[in-house]
Amino acid sequence: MYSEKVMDHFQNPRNMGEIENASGIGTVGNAKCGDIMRIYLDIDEDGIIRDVKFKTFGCGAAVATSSMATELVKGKTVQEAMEVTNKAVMEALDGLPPVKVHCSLLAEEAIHAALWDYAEKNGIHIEGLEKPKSDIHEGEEQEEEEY
Amino acid sequence: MYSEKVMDHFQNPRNMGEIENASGIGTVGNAKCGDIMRIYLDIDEDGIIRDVKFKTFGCGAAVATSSMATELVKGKTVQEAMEVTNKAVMEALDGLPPVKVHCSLLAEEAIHAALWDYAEKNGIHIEGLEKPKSDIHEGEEQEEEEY
Amino acid sequence: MEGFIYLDNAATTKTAPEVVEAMLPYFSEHYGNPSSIYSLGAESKKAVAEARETIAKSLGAANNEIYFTAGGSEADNWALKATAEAYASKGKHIITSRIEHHAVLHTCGYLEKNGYEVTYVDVDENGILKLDDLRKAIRPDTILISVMFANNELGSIQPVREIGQIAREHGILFHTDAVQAYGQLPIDVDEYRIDMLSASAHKLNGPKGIGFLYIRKGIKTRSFIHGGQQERGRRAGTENVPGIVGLGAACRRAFERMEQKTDRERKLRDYLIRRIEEEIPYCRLNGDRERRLPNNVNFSFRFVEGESLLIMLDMKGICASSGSACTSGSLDPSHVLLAIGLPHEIAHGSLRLTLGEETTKEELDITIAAIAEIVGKLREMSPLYEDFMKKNG
Amino acid sequence: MEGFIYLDNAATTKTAPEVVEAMLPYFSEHYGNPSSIYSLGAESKKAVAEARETIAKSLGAANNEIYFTAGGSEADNWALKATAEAYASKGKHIITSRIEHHAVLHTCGYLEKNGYEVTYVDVDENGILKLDDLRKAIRPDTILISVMFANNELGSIQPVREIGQIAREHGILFHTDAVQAYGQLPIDVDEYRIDMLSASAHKLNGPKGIGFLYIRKGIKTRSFIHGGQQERGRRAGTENVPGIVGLGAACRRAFERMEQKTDRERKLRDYLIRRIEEEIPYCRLNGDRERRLPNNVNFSFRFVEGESLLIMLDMKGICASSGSACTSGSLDPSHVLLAIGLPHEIAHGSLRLTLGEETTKEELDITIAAIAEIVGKLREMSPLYEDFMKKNG
Ligand SMILES: Cc1ncc(COP(=O)(O)O)c(C=O)c1O
Ligand SMILES: Cc1ncc(COP(=O)(O)O)c(C=O)c1O
Repeated sequence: MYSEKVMDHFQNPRNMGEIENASGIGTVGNAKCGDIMRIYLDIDEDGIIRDVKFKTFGCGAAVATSSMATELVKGKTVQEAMEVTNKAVMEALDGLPPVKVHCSLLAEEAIHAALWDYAEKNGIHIEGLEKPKSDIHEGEEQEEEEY
Repeated sequence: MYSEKVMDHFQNPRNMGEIENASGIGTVGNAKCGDIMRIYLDIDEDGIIRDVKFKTFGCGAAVATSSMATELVKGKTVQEAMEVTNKAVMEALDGLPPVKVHCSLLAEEAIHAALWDYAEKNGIHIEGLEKPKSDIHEGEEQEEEEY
Repeated sequence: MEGFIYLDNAATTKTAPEVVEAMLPYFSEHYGNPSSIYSLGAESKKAVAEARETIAKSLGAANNEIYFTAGGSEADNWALKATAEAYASKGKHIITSRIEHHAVLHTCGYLEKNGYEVTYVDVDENGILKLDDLRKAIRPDTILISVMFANNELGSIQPVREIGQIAREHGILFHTDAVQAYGQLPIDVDEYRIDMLSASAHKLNGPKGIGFLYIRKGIKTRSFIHGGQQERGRRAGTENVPGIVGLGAACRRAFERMEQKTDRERKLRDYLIRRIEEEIPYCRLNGDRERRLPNNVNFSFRFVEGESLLIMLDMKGICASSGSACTSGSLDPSHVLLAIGLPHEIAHGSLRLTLGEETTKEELDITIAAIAEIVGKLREMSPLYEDFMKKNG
Repeated sequence: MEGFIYLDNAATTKTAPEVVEAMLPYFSEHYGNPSSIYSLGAESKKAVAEARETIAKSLGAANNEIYFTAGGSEADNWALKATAEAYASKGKHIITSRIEHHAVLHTCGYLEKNGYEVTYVDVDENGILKLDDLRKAIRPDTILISVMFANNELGSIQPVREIGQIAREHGILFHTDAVQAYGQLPIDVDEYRIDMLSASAHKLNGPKGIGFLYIRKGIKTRSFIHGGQQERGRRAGTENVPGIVGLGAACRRAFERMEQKTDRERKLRDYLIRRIEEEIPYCRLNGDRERRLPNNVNFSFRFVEGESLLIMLDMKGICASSGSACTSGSLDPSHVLLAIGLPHEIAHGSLRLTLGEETTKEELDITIAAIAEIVGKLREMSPLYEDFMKKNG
């Protein structure tokens, strides 16, 4: 059901781990829904993401999107990182099954949450960044009524 | 679905044919229901059935019961022939499938109809013989309601 | 069973050995549940997807418009009951024909007991739906027209294009029971404006116990079998993977060779009809001579009863049928033969011979001789024939 | 697929080669329609009758109390809907459990939309029905109690004898979904006072797409699939003869070797449970330790999500499942795990391993090592584990 890219990132997740004294940490999702992502960012004075790590509790797609999202923001500026959308993550993974699209949203949201944390800690404003939602599980694609 | 006896009488019907100037002829059943039996009796002055023939339009069981019924009455007295019931015919054939029981009733009825004709022609009364019904297709075994 | 002649292909067909071959790996090797996540399940899933695609293509449909069922009867029940439920707020009137298979007729009977009204449109003496009567039957609360593609007893092919057109014009859904036609006639659901279509694998050299319902995208429907999420949540139950693979293989096979096969059968059919008409007196061809399934021959032989004829044919190793296979055991003559106006006693003497891909001319020659002999013998035995000959002979 | 370890026998089983062997002649050789009159049909009819007898005997039932269906889901749908219809005049209340298969639960949902009331009785923390709650749920208008024989996820065996007794005392019909239990546990319908019972062949090394519903004689019922006169007019559709023969063969086979097979599996099961409990921290056995199907093992591993675990096991060639095979693809954890009171995050980390007749101790040893490694790896990756260790480590 998963593309080869997804399977590769699931089997060999990039940037898995923690960063001590991270510039920003964001945790999104909830265990009730079966996935939680945490992103650690190490951002230097020039606003460049020097390092990024993730931890994820969730399905194969959740792990793979976390991994891919970290790859996509690594070395980027904060503003560039803001442009890493869930679509970009999905495309980079050669697509996701429809029921798993929410994982890519979660990855986008996790990056944003970590950036928010960084912004708050440093009292700066990041263009276009909103306070992260606590739960992004809404509006899943639904089959038509069943009975 | 049929016993070997039934198949034998169907394949090699005994006494099939007509009798010219028969002492009594009886025809029962109707084409609408898919079976008609006609019995010809040749009865001598002592009331003994010297010869009997049948013609039948109908299913395998209809042919076999006609054939067996003629066998059972042949050489009998009229009173003895009255005792050839549908049960006797069925037993002699090693049984019939439930949906085909009506054929044995038809055979009994055909004998009675031929006897009735003989009695009328000769102005005699046969103990226990009633005027034949014109249609004996009633009260077939039914499965319980279907919907 | 050696050396028998099988002429009952409308009842069921021999599963083609290649079809069985295609199914075999899915019993004991790739036996994974297609809904499971591991690779063993993925193989089953792929096989199911391929079969679905083959079938969709054969009808000009999309893959997700094909839903597997346990056969034609389930597909018919589903189509009618689910549509009735889903559209009850629009209306409760259904139109069908007098010559449908019992899977449609008895479902209609069930719906009638549950507050729906059903109009049964007549057919002409050849078993073809009367389109004018269909038009007249339409009401504002009509939600569904269900007319079979071709009849199982007479082989008569219905004016499906016209029915589809009429249904579309009135905004009424059109279901067709194509159990007999699918695999024998080319069908394009868009061209014929078919909204739902039932088919069954065992009529086209596929296995028994598997079929499908085509449901046009956008149509409101309901599940018939509730439970797991199989078939996009529409038809629950662990997928019958070998059956589905068999259906797909049978479908591919049937469509590849359709023209060649039906040409061949049409010729054999016409040969059989001609010789019976020439050689056996007091017979009548039932059904339309032209608009007829390539493999169907149906005759009534006067003064003769069908079951006797069948048993005697069987004793000569010839498998045939008298009316629908489903109704044997019942005493009434088939509703289809009565619908074309045959009197009961003639309807009782009907014989259906349905050819298959393995049928040969030699087999037909043997069959014709057998029928002639048996009909003669049974007429000798028939009081009806006696009466007729005394009057007219 | 070579060298994989199949531990998902509750989802579906490998069709035993002897079973396939038994089916084979009915595809291309004895392919006659059992309803037909000729000898070719008689052979199919006989094969169907023999399978029916085998099944009837296995349950202490009469032959004419067994009705073939396309599987467990159809049997469940039929039992519930037909009973609801037939007894609507007596009442419209049905009792079932919270841990039924979706084939029962979604059918109940459908009935609720159609004017019936359903009470869902709770289970205890081991997944065993609370009999007191069942008793309290009974009302004068209760027409049916439907409780499964054994649960498909937890393997928990329900107090069927007591339920049957309670139902009988109150003059209420008792249906049991025995899809998981049939062929694993001895079942006598009279002893357990079961009025209806569903089973499916593919759970006992038989083919997919065939099952049966037992209906006690004398119970009012209705057809679910209307049409031809098959199954004594109760279930229309040309009989799936190879499937029925396969079901019969699988049943005979399962009952012949039941004791020996289940003894063996029970031992392996307990070995697997013991080693996982000893070797993997933060795990929890779900389901009752004693009243449990001989082949079922179900664990929750904290801080770990089920799908990831399954995919990693699959990469090592191990087939397992997380909750019911039917619900994969859904995002909610299984209703069964929630019903026994597991918090969502723990329910998400559940793993079901169901053994089969070919499972070996060596396979289990490999599986245990794989689980230990994967659970370790996933915990390394888990923010939940990180938080937990920071707090408690
Ligand atoms: C308890 C239970 N009931 C019903 C079913 C449905 O059976 P089937 O998939 O054969 O329709 C299953 C298995 O999927 C089951 O485990
Ligand atoms: C026209 C028609 N419809 C429906 C059916 C039922 O199909 P099945 O027996 O596969 O359920 C048949 C055959 O029996 C048929 O000929």
